[in-house]
Amino acid sequence: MGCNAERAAGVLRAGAATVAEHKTELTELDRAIGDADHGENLDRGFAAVLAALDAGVPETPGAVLKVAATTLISKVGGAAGPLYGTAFLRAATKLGDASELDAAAVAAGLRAALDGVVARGKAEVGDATMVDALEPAVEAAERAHADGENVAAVLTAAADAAKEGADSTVPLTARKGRASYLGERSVGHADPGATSTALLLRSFAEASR
Amino acid sequence: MGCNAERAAGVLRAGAATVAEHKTELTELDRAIGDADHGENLDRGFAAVLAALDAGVPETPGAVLKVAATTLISKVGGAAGPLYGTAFLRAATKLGDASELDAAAVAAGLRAALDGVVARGKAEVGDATMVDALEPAVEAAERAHADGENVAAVLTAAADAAKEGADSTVPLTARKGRASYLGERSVGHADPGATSTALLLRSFAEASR
Amino acid sequence: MKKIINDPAAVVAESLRGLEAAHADLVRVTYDPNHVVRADAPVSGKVAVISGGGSGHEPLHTGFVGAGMLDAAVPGPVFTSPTPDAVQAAVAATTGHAGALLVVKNYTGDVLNFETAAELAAAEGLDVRSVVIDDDVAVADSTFTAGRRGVGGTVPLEKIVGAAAARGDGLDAVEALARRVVGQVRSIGVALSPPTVPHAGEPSFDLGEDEIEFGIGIHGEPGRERIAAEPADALVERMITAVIDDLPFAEGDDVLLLTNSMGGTPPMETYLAHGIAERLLADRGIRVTRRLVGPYVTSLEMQGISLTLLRMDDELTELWDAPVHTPSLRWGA
Amino acid sequence: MKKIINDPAAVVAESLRGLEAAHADLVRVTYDPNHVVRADAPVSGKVAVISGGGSGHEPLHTGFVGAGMLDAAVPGPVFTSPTPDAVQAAVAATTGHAGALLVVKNYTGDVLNFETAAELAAAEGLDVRSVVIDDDVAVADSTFTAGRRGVGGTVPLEKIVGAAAARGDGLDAVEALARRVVGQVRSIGVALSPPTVPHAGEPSFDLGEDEIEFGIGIHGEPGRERIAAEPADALVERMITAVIDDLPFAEGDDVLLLTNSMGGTPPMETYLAHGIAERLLADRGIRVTRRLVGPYVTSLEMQGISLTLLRMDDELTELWDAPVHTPSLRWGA
Ligand SMILES: Nc1ncnc2c1ncn2[C@@H]1O[C@H](COP(=O)(O)OP(=O)(O)O)[C@@H](O)[C@H]1O
Ligand SMILES: Nc1ncnc2c1ncn2[C@@H]1O[C@H](COP(=O)(O)OP(=O)(O)O)[C@@H](O)[C@H]1O
Ligand SMILES: [Mg+2]
Ligand SMILES: [Mg+2]
Ligand SMILES: [Mg+2]
Ligand SMILES: [Mg+2]
Repeated sequence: MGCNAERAAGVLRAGAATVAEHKTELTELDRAIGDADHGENLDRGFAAVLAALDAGVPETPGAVLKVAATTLISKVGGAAGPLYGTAFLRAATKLGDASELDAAAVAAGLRAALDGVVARGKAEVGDATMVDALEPAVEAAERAHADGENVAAVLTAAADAAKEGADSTVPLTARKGRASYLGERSVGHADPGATSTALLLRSFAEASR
Repeated sequence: MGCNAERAAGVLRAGAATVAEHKTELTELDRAIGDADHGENLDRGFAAVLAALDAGVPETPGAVLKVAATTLISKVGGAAGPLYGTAFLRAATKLGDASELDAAAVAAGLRAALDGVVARGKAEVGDATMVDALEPAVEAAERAHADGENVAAVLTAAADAAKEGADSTVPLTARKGRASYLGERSVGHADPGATSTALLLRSFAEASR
Repeated sequence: MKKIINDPAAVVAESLRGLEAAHADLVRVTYDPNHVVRADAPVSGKVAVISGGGSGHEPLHTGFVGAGMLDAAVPGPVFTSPTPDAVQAAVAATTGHAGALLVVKNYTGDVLNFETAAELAAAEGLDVRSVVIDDDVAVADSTFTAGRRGVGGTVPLEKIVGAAAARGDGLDAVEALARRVVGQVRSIGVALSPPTVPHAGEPSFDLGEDEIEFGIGIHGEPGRERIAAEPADALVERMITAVIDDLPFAEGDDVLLLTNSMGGTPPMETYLAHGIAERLLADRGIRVTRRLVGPYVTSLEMQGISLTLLRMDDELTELWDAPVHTPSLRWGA
Repeated sequence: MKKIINDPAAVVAESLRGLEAAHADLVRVTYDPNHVVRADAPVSGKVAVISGGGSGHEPLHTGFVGAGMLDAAVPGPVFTSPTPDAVQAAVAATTGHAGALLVVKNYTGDVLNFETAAELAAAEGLDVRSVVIDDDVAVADSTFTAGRRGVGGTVPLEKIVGAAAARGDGLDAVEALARRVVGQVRSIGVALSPPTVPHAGEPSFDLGEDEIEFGIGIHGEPGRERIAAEPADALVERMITAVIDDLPFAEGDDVLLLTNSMGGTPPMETYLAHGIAERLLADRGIRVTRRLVGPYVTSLEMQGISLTLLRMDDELTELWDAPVHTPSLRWGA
């Protein structure tokens, strides 16, 4: 079963709902090792994405992601805005103007998103950033696709790996973003961006079933 | 038994010791209905009086009180500084250059002090100020003197009445000084200046025994 | 209590050392008794404008010493009036045959100590007058209180009177102008948190997480009432109404609006409150022609703001606009 | 949390309304996306100097818009970088063929968002450069962190670069000057109490009654270490040593000293700290030739101070002294 523009919009709406629901939790994580705004920032952005999609869903999944990208870039701010914006923008570009996405496209889109985040933020796995969730997610998605899984299963594999990746940031010393100012004091806390990445992928997976 | 300059200085030293001992308590009273500095103000002043007396005790009790007066005026500040300063100054003037004080002089000195405070501060009994302690103290001193009591007994009578007068400020609404800004909220608190007046008179009485 | 201080007893003098180091071009500081005079004092032939009061309200008054404003400021201990000898020293350092005006905030301690100093100066043949400012509408002016307190209105008073003295007005004129300003300036303050006096070490009052002290004084003295915390729109409306109704200010009036931080309230909130006050005044047809926003009369680290309105006319506007060059107020120079 | 605000989500825009009302002669405010430009923008033929960042640090940057300093400021949400579209709007309102310099504090969010805006502006044929300031010595600059943060040094940087642009320097020269200033300015901050972000509603960190956060960032990010509360003499010595040792500053240097209140620390303590810093610098043979004392880079109501040293020379001194007329910094005008 493929994924058309309406489904893509539905997936983003689910992402927005998840962000709204976990807003306080994300901000709390950011309070511990950052500046207590990650949930607020993302929610401001995804609420705007919702509004943009309510105003009209574009023709293709790629175009839907592009709307999300430009909206996030202009509304989220902070570190996460340009990073998530770049992720969606690169994925949108990768998807081109296909009217339906298959599992291969989803895996390739995720890979493009990861490449964009790394190009901008220069973080590696182990720096305790969203990359720690996104990179294993991409790898899991690619494996699932190689195993012949469908879109929902690919996204579920990504979400599972992202969750594990986010959890793996807890014992790490942050080396990028605000949390890096804490040095060893960042140990013992999950990275907010990695956590939001895992939550978003989980909601995408569920909405794509 | 009269009171010479040395004894007068001893009486003031006892006052300084009392103020130092009750500094925190007086500041606490002032915190409740004023600006939390009465103990601090008085202690700064009386410490300076001590230093002045240590540098040399003048010849007469009146001159001793005059040193106290000018020191208090220049060191205490706030409302209490000019008021206590005036009180000691008027008492000093009243005592003139007598080398010994008797009970009559003490009673007259106290009356002059009260008149000075009232002239400056325009407070009446019932306004919840130091006048509520000083005025009954003066009256009690005059009665004791009329009854033929000696200096120590006159001062003891004054101290007893001052203590009662200070306590009587508790249920009053302050009408002068900072505490008056509180309106009815000043009810239920002893006036700091009345309390310090009572404490000083008690220490004078004890030191004059 | 956490403060950036050494010994609580030395806090005023040590803070003056910093003022002196930072503004040696503008002020000269003398210690014990503490007083701050303009670097070029005495200015010959000019009426000296002198103010003072307890410390802890900076920049009032020490930050306003300089050309076009105060000739001297006399900082007392924290929240405690300076003593007459300190005022006298400031008079001596600044006052010649043109005389001096003492600007005194209406607190029993300040009034008594400055009064004593004025008497002493008169005894030395100097023409020294006092004007008492009592602009705080929180306190009903009745025989049942020590009278209204002097608060935020002190800033425009000192600026305007300072400008008049700078342009060469004589003592009679300067004194009359001061009384005129006092007659048409009104203020109100609120506190969200208490100040802590260094030597006391404890907050001056307790305020619940949902309470605001409405009508606070600048020493943390309580005001009209304790109200429940409310949005800025409602709070500023309550404040501005109290001020307007008091004088009263009326439609068609031109006013100077001072939105003052009490110390702990940061610029973001102070400007936010200012914006609301401007809107409310416009709604009432009162024209804000001059304004000042920031921490000008503080109460240590107390969080809160005050609003001051001064009815303006051409003369006051000209004097307000005149050049001023002090550590904390500067324009035209 | 007690603040003088209405809706936490509206706090930045509502505060800007107050700024606009108070300083209509100096600045023009546009909302959504929020940006503040000087009233006479665009100034033809002049390099535009633009800065911005999260709100809550006022007067930085909005209070520094005006003649001789910034052409535009772009205030993001509280403690959150503005988005590229807002920066772009400020560029569009101020920038002509002379180009623009973006002054960016080194935070991942600011760098990424301003970088994106600069790319967009370049795509429209404008010559827009960025300089990143990272003066905070609290954070070791290594591959293990996002690098030093931009803090108090931003104020002299913006003043000096603004003066260079005002006297007609071209973009190459302005950019080179900016990099030179960045190379010789260093800062350190301490916090005695945390700030509370309005929409978060809770203090950004917990600090015991006897603890000081040494090396605090301006968003309440932690610094080098948590130390026991200590007297001002010891604390300021610890701070000044950290700053001096870093560049390092040396005997014989001329410096500008900025003693900055983080918002909740009142003038009394800020001046007190300033006095100590001046004394310690004199002891080390470092000559303070220019100074600024007060709340210039705040962190909401956080109590604390920061110290900034900039090594001065004749050119920087001349540019520092050049006239400036903004809401929060004004001289020679
Ligand atoms: N250089 C980077 N590369 C990848 N992710 C980053 C980088 N810097 C920060 N992040 C992510 O951004 C998150 C913080 O986002 P947010 O709180 O919205 O922004 P800010 O830190 O500007 O307030 C971090 O938890 C981290 O996952
Ligand atoms: N007008 C007055 N007449 C008599 N006593 C007064 C008057 N005003 C204030 N006082 C006394 O002064 C005391 C306060 O002294 P203090 O705290 O040292 O000064 P301040 O109020 O200036 O801080 C009050 O408790 C009261 O007894
Ligand atoms: Mg954050
Ligand atoms: Mg008192
Ligand atoms: Mg007092
Ligand atoms: Mg942020």
